[in-house]
Amino acid sequence: MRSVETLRMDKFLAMGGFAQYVWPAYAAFFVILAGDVLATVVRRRRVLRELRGRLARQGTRRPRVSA
Amino acid sequence: MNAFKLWYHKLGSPPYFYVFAGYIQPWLWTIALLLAAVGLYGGLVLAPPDALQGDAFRIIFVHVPAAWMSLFVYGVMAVSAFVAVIWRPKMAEVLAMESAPIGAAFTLIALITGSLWGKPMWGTYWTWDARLTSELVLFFIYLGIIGLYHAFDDPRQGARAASFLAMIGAVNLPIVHYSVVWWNTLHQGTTVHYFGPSSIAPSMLWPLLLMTIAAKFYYGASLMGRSRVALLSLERGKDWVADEVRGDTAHG
Amino acid sequence: MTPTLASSTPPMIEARGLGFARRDEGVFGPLDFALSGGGIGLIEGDNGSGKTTLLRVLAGLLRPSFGTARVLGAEPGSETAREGTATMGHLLGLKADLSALENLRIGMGLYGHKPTPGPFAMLTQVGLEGYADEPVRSLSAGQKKRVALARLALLPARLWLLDEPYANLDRHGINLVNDLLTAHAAAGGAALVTSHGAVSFHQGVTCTVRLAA
Amino acid sequence: MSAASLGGAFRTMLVRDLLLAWRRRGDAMLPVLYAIIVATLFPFALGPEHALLARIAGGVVLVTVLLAMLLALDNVFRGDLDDGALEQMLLAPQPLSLLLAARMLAYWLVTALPLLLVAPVLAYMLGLEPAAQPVLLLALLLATPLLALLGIVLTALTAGTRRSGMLLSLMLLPLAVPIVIFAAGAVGAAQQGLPWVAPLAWLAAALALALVLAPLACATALRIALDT
Repeated sequence: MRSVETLRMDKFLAMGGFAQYVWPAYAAFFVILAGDVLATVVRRRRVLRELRGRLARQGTRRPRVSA
Repeated sequence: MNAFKLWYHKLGSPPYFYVFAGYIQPWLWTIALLLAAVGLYGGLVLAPPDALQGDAFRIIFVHVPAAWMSLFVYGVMAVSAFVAVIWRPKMAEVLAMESAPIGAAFTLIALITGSLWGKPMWGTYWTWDARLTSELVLFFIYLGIIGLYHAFDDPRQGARAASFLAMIGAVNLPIVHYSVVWWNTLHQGTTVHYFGPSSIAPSMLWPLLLMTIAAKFYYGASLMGRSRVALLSLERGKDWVADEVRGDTAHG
Repeated sequence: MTPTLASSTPPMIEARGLGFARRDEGVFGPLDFALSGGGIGLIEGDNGSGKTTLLRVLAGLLRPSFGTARVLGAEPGSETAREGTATMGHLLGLKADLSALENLRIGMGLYGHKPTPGPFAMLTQVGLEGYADEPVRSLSAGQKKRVALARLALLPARLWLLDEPYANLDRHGINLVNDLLTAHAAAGGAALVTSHGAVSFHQGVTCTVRLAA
Repeated sequence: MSAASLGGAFRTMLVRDLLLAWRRRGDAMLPVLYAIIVATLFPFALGPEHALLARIAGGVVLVTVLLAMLLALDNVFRGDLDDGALEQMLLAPQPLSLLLAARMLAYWLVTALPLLLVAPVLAYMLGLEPAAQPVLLLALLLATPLLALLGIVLTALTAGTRRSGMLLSLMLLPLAVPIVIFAAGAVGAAQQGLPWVAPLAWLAAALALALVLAPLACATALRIALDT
């Protein structure tokens, strides 16, 4: 027995027979943008790790200041 | 004018921009996600199937915003690049260079969704249609800018060189489009009518507009996030970065 | 503010608070010095203390990060400054495939200048008699340096910026550099020379700029 | 700065570059050899069918010439950068754009001119109609200097980087697209007996503009890439 809800869902997912084009298009949209966000998050972590290492290395010693 | 100058100088200062970007970023994210949720519901569920294309036309809600954004981001990048080359403020370099990957992402989306839409409409994933071809060239322009930026050891020097390339690209882009359109009419074999719905009904217009605005807010949010990271890396010697890193460690 | 030599003519180089930073890390400066016609300035400092960078800033190849520099009364790198300045760097700028004479002619052509003791005589003067038509490729490092020195002397420049002119030179070569400097200063020119501890350096140094590492 | 000394500096640079090319004339022949090899491979890949080869001949020759020019582009500033001659050019009293204009002219004379000489031969071997031959030559005569001017501006931008061969192709492609379209369009139109003047007129207009702007843009690009 399939409920009306499931049938409607199936119809929605079938996209009038164009599911194999519509859903990959939406997937591409969200996956690529998610990749953009993820790249930023990963880069932020890496930069912060580098900066923390830099800070720990320098300790109390100040970087060369010239002005 | 005075208010603009003040705004320009304040936001032009990296630590101020860092704080400002961090403050508005959650708002941009919230608006983008809300608009996208409503737009998607309207586009995928509420809008009726197109008379000729059936449900395949629903690709429009991701394709058209991405295609518009690919040009919009280029416009923003070109203006920042111009400022970066002429007056050399650090912020303009950062904004231009951090816009490029986002623009490339939108261009790639426009290419993929366009070809996925093309298959049911034209019977082929790729055709040398004027718009798809221009979009492909735009993608190469973005890749060239990103590649040149990373080819330099000094990121600021790379940013200036890539900004100059972005300016050349801004001049070149209309020429490419014009020449590709001309080329398309010359070789009539490949001329295809560009897809679009058979008629623009309000039921599909408002989701499209919402998705477009959502994409703009997404761009803003992503640009703020990227610029913040770039600033931390560029200003590593500065005290405000050290404070920020310590604060970040303390928070978690 | 700056200790200038008492002279009616404006100094050829004037630096006020001049400094350069790469990626927000200081390379040199702030520096205050002035060099007038007839003077020879020596830039001293260890490796990595920014000697070459200072010369590049004065030549207009790099923009100062802070402070100001005037070269021949003009902005470094401006047409006035470039017209009266000749430089010799680590890289001599000689084309290996061309002969010594051809290289000298190119240097003169770029400055649009035809001096009276011509390039041929100048090659003799720097001790390269008979090498005029030899491709620079086949010359030794010291001989290449002499070609570059000959080019320097042929150019109509009042100000010389020389990066390590003594490197690669034997005793005669060092004397040659000193002779050229003396003649240049006597003719009212000025020169700024870098060295990391020159042994047989020129006697008539009028100002010394020390760069700390 | 007198006009005489400007002309003198331009001539000095041009003579210098031609002399250098002459001393290494073997290297200068490499793009020509490359173009011959590429054009020869097409019949082997596509079959010797005359009608097909004749149809694509114009396009093949154009793309081949473009690729051959690209091959030589990477070396335009490499040598002068490595031995410090570029620095001497930057420091010379003459405007940098003038010296770069001489550099561009020399590049076209050394690289493109030999290609222009073999291009008709290659086109003939591929079976291009004799009627389209002059149009192809005219198209190349306009397209190659344009490519040289634009290509050298981009090469200047990559001057401060370590390796740039592939990057340069990527950067040049979007600029080459309109040039190839108009040049090949003119040849194609001539092959079909259609009017071919309009696309060539566009190329000529672009060339006129590039002749003025490219040396200035190149000077700016070089100063950015070398951080001056």
